[in-house]
Amino acid sequence: MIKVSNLDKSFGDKKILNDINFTLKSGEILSIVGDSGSGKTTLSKIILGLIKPDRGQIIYEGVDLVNLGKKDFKKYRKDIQIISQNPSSFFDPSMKLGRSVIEPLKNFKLKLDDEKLKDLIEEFKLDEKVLARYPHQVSGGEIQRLSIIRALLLEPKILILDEPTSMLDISVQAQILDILKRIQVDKNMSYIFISHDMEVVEIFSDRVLNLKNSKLI
Amino acid sequence: MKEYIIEKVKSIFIVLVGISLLSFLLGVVSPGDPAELSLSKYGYSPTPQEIEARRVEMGLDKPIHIQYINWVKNILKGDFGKSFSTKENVTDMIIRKAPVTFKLAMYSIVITSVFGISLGVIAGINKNKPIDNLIKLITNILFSLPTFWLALLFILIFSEKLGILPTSGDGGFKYMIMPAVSLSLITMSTTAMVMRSSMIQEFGKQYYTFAKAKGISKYDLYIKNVLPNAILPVLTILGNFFGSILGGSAVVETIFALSGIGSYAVESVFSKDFPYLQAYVLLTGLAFVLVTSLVDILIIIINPKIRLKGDIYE
Amino acid sequence: MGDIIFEDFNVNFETRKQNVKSVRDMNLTIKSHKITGIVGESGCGKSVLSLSILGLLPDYAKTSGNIYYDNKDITALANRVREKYLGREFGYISQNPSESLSPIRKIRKQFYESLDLVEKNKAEIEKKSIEILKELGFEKPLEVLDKYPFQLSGGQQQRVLTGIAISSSPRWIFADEPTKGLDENIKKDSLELFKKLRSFGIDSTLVITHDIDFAKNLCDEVMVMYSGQIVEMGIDVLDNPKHPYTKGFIESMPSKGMKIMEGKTLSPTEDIRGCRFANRCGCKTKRCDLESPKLYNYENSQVRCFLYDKGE
Amino acid sequence: MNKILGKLSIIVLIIILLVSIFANIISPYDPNFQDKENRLSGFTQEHKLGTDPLGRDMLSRVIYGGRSSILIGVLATLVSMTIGSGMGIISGYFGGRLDKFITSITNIFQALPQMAFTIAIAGVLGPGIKNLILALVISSWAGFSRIVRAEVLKVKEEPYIEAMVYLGSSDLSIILFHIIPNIMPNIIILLTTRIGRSLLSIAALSFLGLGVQPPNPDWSVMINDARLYYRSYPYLIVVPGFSIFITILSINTLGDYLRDIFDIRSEEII
Repeated sequence: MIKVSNLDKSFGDKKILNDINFTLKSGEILSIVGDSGSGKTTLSKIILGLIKPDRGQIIYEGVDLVNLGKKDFKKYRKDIQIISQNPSSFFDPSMKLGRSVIEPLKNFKLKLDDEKLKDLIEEFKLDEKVLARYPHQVSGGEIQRLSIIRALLLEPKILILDEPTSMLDISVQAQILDILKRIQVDKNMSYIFISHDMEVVEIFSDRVLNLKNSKLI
Repeated sequence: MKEYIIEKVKSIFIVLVGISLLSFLLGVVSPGDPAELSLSKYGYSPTPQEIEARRVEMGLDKPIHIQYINWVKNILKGDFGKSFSTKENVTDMIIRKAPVTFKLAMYSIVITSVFGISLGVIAGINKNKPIDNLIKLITNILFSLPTFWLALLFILIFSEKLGILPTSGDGGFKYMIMPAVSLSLITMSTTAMVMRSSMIQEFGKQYYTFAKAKGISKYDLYIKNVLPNAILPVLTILGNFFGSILGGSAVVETIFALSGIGSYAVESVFSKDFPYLQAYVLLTGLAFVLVTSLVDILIIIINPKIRLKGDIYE
Repeated sequence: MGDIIFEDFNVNFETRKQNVKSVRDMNLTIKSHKITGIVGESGCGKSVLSLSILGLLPDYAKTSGNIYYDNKDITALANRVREKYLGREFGYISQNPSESLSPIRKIRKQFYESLDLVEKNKAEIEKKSIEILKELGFEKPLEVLDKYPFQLSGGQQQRVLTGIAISSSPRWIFADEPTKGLDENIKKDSLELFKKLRSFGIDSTLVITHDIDFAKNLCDEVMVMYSGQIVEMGIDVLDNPKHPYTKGFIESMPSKGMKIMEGKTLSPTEDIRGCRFANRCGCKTKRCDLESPKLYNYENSQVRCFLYDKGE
Repeated sequence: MNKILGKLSIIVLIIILLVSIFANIISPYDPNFQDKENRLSGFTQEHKLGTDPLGRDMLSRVIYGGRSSILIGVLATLVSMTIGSGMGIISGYFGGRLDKFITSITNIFQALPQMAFTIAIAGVLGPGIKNLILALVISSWAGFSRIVRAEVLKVKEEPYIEAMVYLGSSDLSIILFHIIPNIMPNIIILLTTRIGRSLLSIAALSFLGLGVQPPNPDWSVMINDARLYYRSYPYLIVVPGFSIFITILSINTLGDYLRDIFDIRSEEII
């Protein structure tokens, strides 16, 4: 699916990522583990094209995403989405959740399929009422479900899961990971699962890469 | 730290160049011919030849950027030119008048900080209690009073009715009470409001709960733990208020007939004494920049996070 | 003596729009000379419960009922009197160590301030604080005292907080979510730290946590809290859970296979007649919707579930 | 408490506005009509609030007295806000060199004490409503820019703005749909407070003879006109001064009320 090679990134004197190489295969869940400060979030931002690496390549569908300009990148943007650890801060507090969830569709000139949204809401065991609420009015589990729905509406091929449950309660964590797993099987998606919790990683993923001292081992 | 200082010095330099440009431009857009204005006296109109000669003498025949450079060069030598109306050196006038304004500003900033901070602290500690509501009411009222009106009312009450304070002129401490108080009430009440809300903001933080749970005295809790944190935003604002006070002094000096740089600035507008007006704008700006920069330094000294960046316990 | 006894205790947070009932009809004894853990997920009311013992709830919290300590109803005391319990009787270790110290004061001042309650001699204070810090594993205590909080790591900050809390020798220590946000390896240190408290002469501790492993390894007695109520308490609750919620909660841990417990907690604004867990419960009967269960004795636990009602 | 005061202030402001708009209908006299027989009359049946040194009816002049200042104050603040917010948003959102440039310019305009700067500009430009507005705008736009920039920076740091990038939003739509709605409460409060403050500046300038010009019936001009007489006839300054005070007090109270509604700390915006 995606091949990352020789990735380096420093901020100031601090080397955050040092020669990162890995390949994500189609339909697999690849875990990347590491302590806080090992550059996990930086890595996901680079794959998303939010920051440029100092060196290295990210090959997706035969194209090196690193060297793409803003306009060219847009074509691939929708294919790679992310679910983050603090979902409530990933929704505009002044906007109702229902609007936030469908807003990205128009950015990619996609039509809203009401049936599909309804199905997703049902599948995620959400109450339709949450769409009429604001981010601070719903629980962490609910908003994380919505952020997954928001990403899925774009039909991405790759999901980066950046500690998607580390701010959630254990019972909610189990619920969310279960949903993610089901979707991955149903749609044959590829996940990059970033986590610090080895126990979760062992249950959830097919393959594990350890990011230590800014290197993969 | 070093980078921070270099950045800071750079931005101060840009600001200084900027305000000198603005002051210079004031002279450029001012109505009337400077050469003519500088020659005319009461009952005397200069001849065209005289004006032309003066124009060359003042360098007004040169391109505008050269004029600016010359103007700045003169200022750096301490020469702001000659007053159009009194024909005196502007520098001498400023030196004579500045101490009055300086004294007024100092009194006002002291009143602003002492009363503003204390009232704010008292109100914040007693949030939503009667004393807080009273302080809120008073500050809200003071905050909306036009300075010049208040000054006139003071004169009516304390000079006319009670006869305890002198109305005008420059004498000792007594002469400064009414001007300084009327000049500082708005800034004082704003300081109190900001101090209050800054205290309350700190009460919501975890360190406050922890400090309170330690069982320490109210004094230790509020004054030693909360106040130093809560006062940081207030310091910045006090720096800004120095500017408000410096500018507002023009009004107060006019009413109380204090011969400071502000009251003459108002006069200079009417007498078209633009060299003075330019000097006034530039120098008050300079003083303001100086004070706000000092406040920035003070905040760095108080806040160890910037000062000790990188010094971590292993 | 020294037990903390709740009697019909409630905490409400009333805002313009709603009334959040955080702690509901609490009747509970937290015994002294023990490490007690209150375990629960976010929003269950566990932190509010500990803050209400300390009297540190925010202004807009309304409480009813009583809390007895040493046979005195501490909720009836004047604020001035109640505040005297802080530091001297009740020590508190707050969550988020990185935000729990004043950011612009040196550790020294924040440490001494607390010791000052029990010791007036300056030299003695310094000696004692160095002793405590050494005991807590700092090799250079003097250097630590001269640091600002942001110059320490999360684990170090937590040790400093603990040192401050125990320095005035309170009878009780209350710790709020001590492992929240800490890296795995620091969590282990944290466990050691709390086990050590006894060696400082503090044997009554209440730990509020969502971390089941931490509670299991540390506590003599565990209380599980759900939606404002204690649903189960006893000495082997986490090894041998009885309440359907406790079971589901434990089974959703990754190490236990992450089994899913469906549904979500009832909103704290919602009042119902029956059991507050009934909407998610697999063992639900008719009775669960009609009647609110009490805590029933079963083996060596007390369980708030009709399954364990032997009709006593 | 704040709620009652807030609503009261709205009512007072509406009354002040209505009185100013319909001044020609309400006022008993032409504000510039000089009743030469009745100078400094004190409160009488014909002149409820007395007359001024030229025999003009005080009540009529007070009724007219808010017109020019309020109009100038509101206009000047709106213009400053538009310029300042625009600059602030561009500078805060795009960052980089543009930000450095705009910030430098704002710093320069903020480095001059506002009143001193306004006096100088008003003095150099000469009297007139347009010039007065211009002077106020030049000396106050930078304040808006600085605060709006800071607010934009705060919002921009929020993860949901970054999220909009990989969710495909353009800069323009991020600014329009996510930045502006989130800083709007602050801008509204800022606008309210600043209208109050520019009314104070206008009043001071008019009093100094640099703002609204006589014989225009204006509260501050009335106070200035009375400077030789007010010691013997305090009512000459009390009534117009009180009108300024009530207007500004209502605006500030409204600002407080809005702050409460939007739940915003006061030191963020002054």
